[in-house]
Amino acid sequence: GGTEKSSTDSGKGKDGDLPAVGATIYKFDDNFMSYVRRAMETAADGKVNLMLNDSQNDQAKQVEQVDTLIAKGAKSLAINLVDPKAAQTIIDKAKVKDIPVIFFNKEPDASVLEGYEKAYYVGTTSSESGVIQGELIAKAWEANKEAWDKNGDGKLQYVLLKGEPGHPDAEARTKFVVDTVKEKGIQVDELALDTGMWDAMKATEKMDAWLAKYNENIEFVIANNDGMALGAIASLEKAGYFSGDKFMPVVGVDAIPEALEMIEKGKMVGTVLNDAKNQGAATVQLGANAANGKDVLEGTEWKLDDKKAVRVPYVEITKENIQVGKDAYK
Amino acid sequence: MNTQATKKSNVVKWLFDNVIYVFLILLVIGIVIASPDFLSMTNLINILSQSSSRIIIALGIAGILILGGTDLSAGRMVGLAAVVSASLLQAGDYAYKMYPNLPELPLFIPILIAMAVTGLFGTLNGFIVSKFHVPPFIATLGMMIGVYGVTSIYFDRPPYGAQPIGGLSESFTTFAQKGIKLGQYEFPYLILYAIAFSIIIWVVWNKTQLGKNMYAIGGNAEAAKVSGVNVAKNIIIIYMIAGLLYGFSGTLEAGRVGSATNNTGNMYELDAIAACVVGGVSLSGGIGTVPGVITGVLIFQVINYGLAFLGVSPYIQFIVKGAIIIVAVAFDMRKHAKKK
Amino acid sequence: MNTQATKKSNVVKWLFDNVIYVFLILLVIGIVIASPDFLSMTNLINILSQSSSRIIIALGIAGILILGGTDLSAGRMVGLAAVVSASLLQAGDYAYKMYPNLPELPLFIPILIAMAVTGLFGTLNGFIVSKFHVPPFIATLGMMIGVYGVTSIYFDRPPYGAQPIGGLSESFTTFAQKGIKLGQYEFPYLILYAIAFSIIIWVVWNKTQLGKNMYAIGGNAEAAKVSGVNVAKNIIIIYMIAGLLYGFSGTLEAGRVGSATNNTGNMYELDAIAACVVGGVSLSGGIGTVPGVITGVLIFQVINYGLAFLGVSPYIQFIVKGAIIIVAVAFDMRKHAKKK
Amino acid sequence: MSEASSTNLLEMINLTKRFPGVIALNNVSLKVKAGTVHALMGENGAGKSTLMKCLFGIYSMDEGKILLDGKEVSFANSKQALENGVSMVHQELNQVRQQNVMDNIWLGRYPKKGIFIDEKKMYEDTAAIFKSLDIKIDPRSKVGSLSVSEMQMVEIAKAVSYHSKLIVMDEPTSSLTEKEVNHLFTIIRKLQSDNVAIIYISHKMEEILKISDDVTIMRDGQYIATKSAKELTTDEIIKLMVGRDLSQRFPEKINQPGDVTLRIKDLTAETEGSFSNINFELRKGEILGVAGLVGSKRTEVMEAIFGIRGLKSGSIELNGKVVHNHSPQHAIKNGFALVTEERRTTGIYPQLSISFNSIIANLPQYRKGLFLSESKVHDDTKWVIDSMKVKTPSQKTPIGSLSGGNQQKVIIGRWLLTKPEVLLLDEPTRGIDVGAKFEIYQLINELAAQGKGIIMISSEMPELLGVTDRILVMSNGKAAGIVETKTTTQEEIMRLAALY
Ligand SMILES: Nc1ncnc2c1ncn2[C@@H]1O[C@H](COP(=O)(O)OP(=O)(O)OP(=O)(O)O)[C@@H](O)[C@H]1O
Ligand SMILES: Nc1ncnc2c1ncn2[C@@H]1O[C@H](COP(=O)(O)OP(=O)(O)OP(=O)(O)O)[C@@H](O)[C@H]1O
Ligand SMILES: [Mg+2]
Ligand SMILES: [Mg+2]
Repeated sequence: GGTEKSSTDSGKGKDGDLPAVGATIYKFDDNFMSYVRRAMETAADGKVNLMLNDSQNDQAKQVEQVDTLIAKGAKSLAINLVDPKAAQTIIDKAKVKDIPVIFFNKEPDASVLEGYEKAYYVGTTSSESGVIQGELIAKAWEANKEAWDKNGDGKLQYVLLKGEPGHPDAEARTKFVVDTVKEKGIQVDELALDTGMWDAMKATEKMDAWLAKYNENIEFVIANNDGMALGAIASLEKAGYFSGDKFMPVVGVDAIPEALEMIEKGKMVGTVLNDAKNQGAATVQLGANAANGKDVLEGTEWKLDDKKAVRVPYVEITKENIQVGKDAYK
Repeated sequence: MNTQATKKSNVVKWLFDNVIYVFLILLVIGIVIASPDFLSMTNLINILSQSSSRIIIALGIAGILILGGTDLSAGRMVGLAAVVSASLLQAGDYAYKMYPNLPELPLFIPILIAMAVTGLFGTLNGFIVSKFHVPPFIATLGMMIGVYGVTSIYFDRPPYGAQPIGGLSESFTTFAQKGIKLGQYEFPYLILYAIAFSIIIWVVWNKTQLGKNMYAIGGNAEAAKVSGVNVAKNIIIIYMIAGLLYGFSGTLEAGRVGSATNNTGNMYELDAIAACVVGGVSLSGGIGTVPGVITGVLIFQVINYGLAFLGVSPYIQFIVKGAIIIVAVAFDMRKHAKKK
Repeated sequence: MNTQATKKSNVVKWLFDNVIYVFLILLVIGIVIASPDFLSMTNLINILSQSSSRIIIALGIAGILILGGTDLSAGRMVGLAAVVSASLLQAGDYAYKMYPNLPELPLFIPILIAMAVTGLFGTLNGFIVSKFHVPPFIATLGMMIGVYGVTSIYFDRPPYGAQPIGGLSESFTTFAQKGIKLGQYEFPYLILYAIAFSIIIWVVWNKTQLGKNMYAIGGNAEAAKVSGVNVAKNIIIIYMIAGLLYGFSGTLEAGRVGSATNNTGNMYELDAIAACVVGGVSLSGGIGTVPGVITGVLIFQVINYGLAFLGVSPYIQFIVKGAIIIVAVAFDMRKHAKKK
Repeated sequence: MSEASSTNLLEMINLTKRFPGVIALNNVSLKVKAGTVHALMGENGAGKSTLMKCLFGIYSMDEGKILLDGKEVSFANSKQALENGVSMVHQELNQVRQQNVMDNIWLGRYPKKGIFIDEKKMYEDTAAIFKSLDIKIDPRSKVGSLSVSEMQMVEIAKAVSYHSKLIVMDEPTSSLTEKEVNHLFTIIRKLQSDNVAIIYISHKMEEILKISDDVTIMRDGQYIATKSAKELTTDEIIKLMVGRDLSQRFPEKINQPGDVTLRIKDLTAETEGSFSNINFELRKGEILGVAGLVGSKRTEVMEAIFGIRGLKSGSIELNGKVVHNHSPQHAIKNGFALVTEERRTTGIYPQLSISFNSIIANLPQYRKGLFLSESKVHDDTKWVIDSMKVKTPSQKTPIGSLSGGNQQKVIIGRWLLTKPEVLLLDEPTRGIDVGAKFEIYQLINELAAQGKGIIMISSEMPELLGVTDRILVMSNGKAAGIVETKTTTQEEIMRLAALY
């Protein structure tokens, strides 16, 4: 609960006396970030005055929001970068006023964190979701090779639905998922790679075209997120898959509820869960400590690694451990 | 000799008058040359069904363009309708329902609700444009931003927050994903909806007073006023109809992919407006036909689908698509070319 | 009695003629009432510096609007310039340079290169519009899509692929992020650039033949043509100038943010066009002033900044912003209102 | 024709120009001597404007050649024409309404100081030109705020300011009153004395004989004849233009005014500075003329009656009942019709078909349930084309490609279709050729004979005197008097028009 309250606060009222933590979310309605946000709000309740901003996937906007937050007297900043390379600019602004910065979810270059004593990171490694997705694919492929290697050439022929080109997650996931599968000793053929811009509808339409073109040759569908995976499934269903013995393995990232449902129904092989609750909680805990001038880890169970980062790991979700995914929405 | 010349010039004239249809055919031929297996029933059905909900949106926008207006809020309205209808049409046994206690509703109720909502916003657009004389670009830009806010608030709510609204009931997905089996092919219902709406809109534009008034207002609003056309009323109705069309299209979009988010429909308006213009609708109003609009959408969809089918690299796709749009319209403009 | 009435009606007339300035003041007053600490030098400087690069873009687009055109490609051009300038201005010791062997260049070279590139695309816009008679909406929509493709190809290259371009040289970030110390405040250079460009553009619009021709073409292109104005040439030059302005603004964006991606500048054109219209530029051409454009941008920025400052929930912000845009223009329209 | 061609400033030889579906000019020739006023006459659509546009570089000709000062020229654009000593007053007012008068005058050739525009010179030069031409318009006022006639005077001044050797004037007087026409003639005489040649296009016969030296007549895109004005009479010109005898300019009056149908009481406009306290009556079957100088608010009175403008006070009674025309819709429903004076801005839908343009004010009558009756639409369009003698290839032709006169006929036809009780005509014959004018007069007459009340604003005195039963004279927003047409004189009307 408490969605409306803390985000609409203007630095007065009940929370007015609490230390102010200025936060930006790269995109409010990102399905994962909306959970992180909520975890942040829950963690902030009664402890800090959390000032949340929606950067609308625009780094310039975020930079401006940081100006505003500083002008409003934020004692620490919790920043979910749009563009990881812009961390230096944020730090430059914070440094002038000696304000600590907790980056979360999108990791800045280590050297940048290095350059400001009061900068930290909470989150995963950007590449990790790709790696986990790759491991998931490799495992599933090895287990079902008989059925899934339709042309029997021992190679995995895949199509890949990429997120928005240039988006750090899209780039990292695309690269690392394929690299990982190859590392596991599986030979692959890329039939097609195209951008679905994170969008289910675009994914459906690309999949329509690919099915028309490659038909039986496609052996695996890899999507940078669950939304596009679901879009691909809609197209596959239309083409007669998932009824009778016609099957196509599809994987995504995010573990959104609909994807969990698909996994349970056997229409999706797996997805990758990012731990929103802990990411949000950790971010606020560090931010609150920083705002109060304490050591960032004081009174928490978190540890910093050598890159001044608190790591919250990704989890692979398949039918076997579906409950882990479901619990995330409890 | 002379009659031959005339015949030839008649053919040339016909080609110029119908340049977009010619262009569409050339486009298809080009793709087929690049990849002969493009010529298949499956591809045809895919392109038609992918065009269907876009045609419905484009017909809505086209009416507004013919009025001399524009509508930047179309995409966001599609998103609103998608989210609203999806939220009301989740399967009874789906675990993550937005309204856990809502029974499964008969299909038409959520569709009507979604259409009513966007119809209302459309009416509001028309009202702002005609009564407060706000230029349509601004009125609908404001609406685009505002509607997105409304959709987001509706969408990003407890219990599940900003999650794609999925688990749609089977009746809904059937409605939007299935079709009539004809031999080995399934002819999607989507196409039928698009045909039905095209016919209705064709009749409205060509056979009713509202249609004539629409062309009159777009052709010369001052003259329309003097001719006794209730300009404001007709503008509002056309915007309302557009809203209704977006609403229906939005439910189709949700049903077609099986889920909806607040970003569904984002930027559809640009594609739709561009398709209208490619299809011969004049941005300054007064000119446009239903077959033209349909052709415009098809051209766009053939480009989108064809480039993906050919496996053109995504970045190059953008460049080629941009170029084709410009070239298509440049060709079309030659028919108006007049030095004269 | 009579003179009093005249005086009063003069005041009313003045208010109507300057309604956008009044609106800006009312807006600020409204925010100050909601939160008195809004009234601070820091906030003023923040708003002005945030408006700066937008003003430069808006001035470019405004010229095109006054011509009777439009430019949807502006945002993507800003992105292209940002990517190009950033790639040429990475710090010598940065580990992930796009051109590992490139020495640190003097600031002006990359800026000029970026401006040359966007200036070229701007010229191309003008060329397509004036020579092929493609409606500006379509020409620049195609360009918007195409330029995005070009930017992406440039951006997504070895050695590091589609990584945001960061690690900008200090001279660059100083140029865009620092300012002149005046007492306890730092007055950003950004504001100075905006002022400089505003003055230049004001002079061009008001004191040169190009400016007069621009207004004439927008007001009545036919009249300009029969009066011997080289319409095509003037259109091309105005689009080119716009391209140059986007280019400069794009480098500012890269410098200001400290990095650039192919998504930088996305959709800036809509905000810029809306700001122009709010500032009294007519979408049908022929009307617009530099102070009006600046005020339009400031209104937008005060809304953006003010709502964030007040801590209005982001989704609500969309609704409020949409409403304010519409209301601002609706008020402005009242001055033209004439049930004769 | 008889003079040696060496004295000709301009020779256009065997010009042909085709538009899709139309041959606008078919082998047309025109020779103009320096220092003369050469009238170009012809019915609507005869090709006069097209011929001039070919000369001026707006259209390119398909065949033929043009000699200027004995040298062959072919202007690629207007700029070249202007630079070579040819300027033009266009039939359609081509002005940038958002800019001021001097910006318009110097458009395309601004005086400069370095790279900047020399505003001061611009102002002074404009003022000087206006002074020499005796035009009283502030060079700094916005063109959009001028009256139509002032705009036309600015256009004329602009054409003169090029110091060209040849000035084309395509219906320069279409919006001018007698006084201003005389003013223009003074200007023309002065130009003539500077050896400037003028090509003068007009549908006003009186003007032609008064001002021109030679007259060239065209018909249906063909050259017919060139004669010295001295040898010609109005009737002869008309005969050459229409290709047959037109024995009279005005049809026999056949109408019989009956009871009062429209009673205007104390009408005062909502906007200040407009008309006030207008009173008059219109009888069934009567043609009431409205005379007045430009700016006397005749148009605004009509617009107010038709519900386009707001009223502060006063009432409109139709057949004894007070009607409230809040909008044109109400007015149409109440049996009013208005043919507006500015055809382009408030009359035609240029891109739309003749059929559309014919029926648009009459839609409710075509409704059959939800739909419109195609056949009735077709029949009514046919009626408009036939009865108004509209020259068009088909019902589907966009009205914008017709000549101005034919457009006007369609508009009048449009309003007749609504079967009005009271027909308001604001300059209904502006820019219309004699043949068509006669037909329109006849129509007006017939309508009156059927018992309709007709109000007709006109700035052409002969027309008012030839067609109407009574004439309301307006002066400066007030009704200066109503005179009986049979007994009045031009002088009396002019006196009343200048009363306030
Ligand atoms: N741009 C055009 N496209 C097609 N047809 C045209 C065009 N301009 C003129 N015409 C046609 O050419 C013919 C001559 O027209 P033009 O305007 O020269 O007549 P006009 O003698 O000036 O008549 P008016 O006295 O009514 O002005 C007409 O039939 C007209 O329909
Ligand atoms: N100050 C003005 N600003 C804008 N438009 C004007 C102004 N004065 C007049 N007009 C327009 O010019 C036209 C003629 O105006 P008005 O009624 O005063 O003249 P008129 O006596 O009818 O002259 P005419 O019969 O020649 O048209 C009208 O359509 C009116 O709207
Ligand atoms: Mg003419
Ligand atoms: Mg008038």
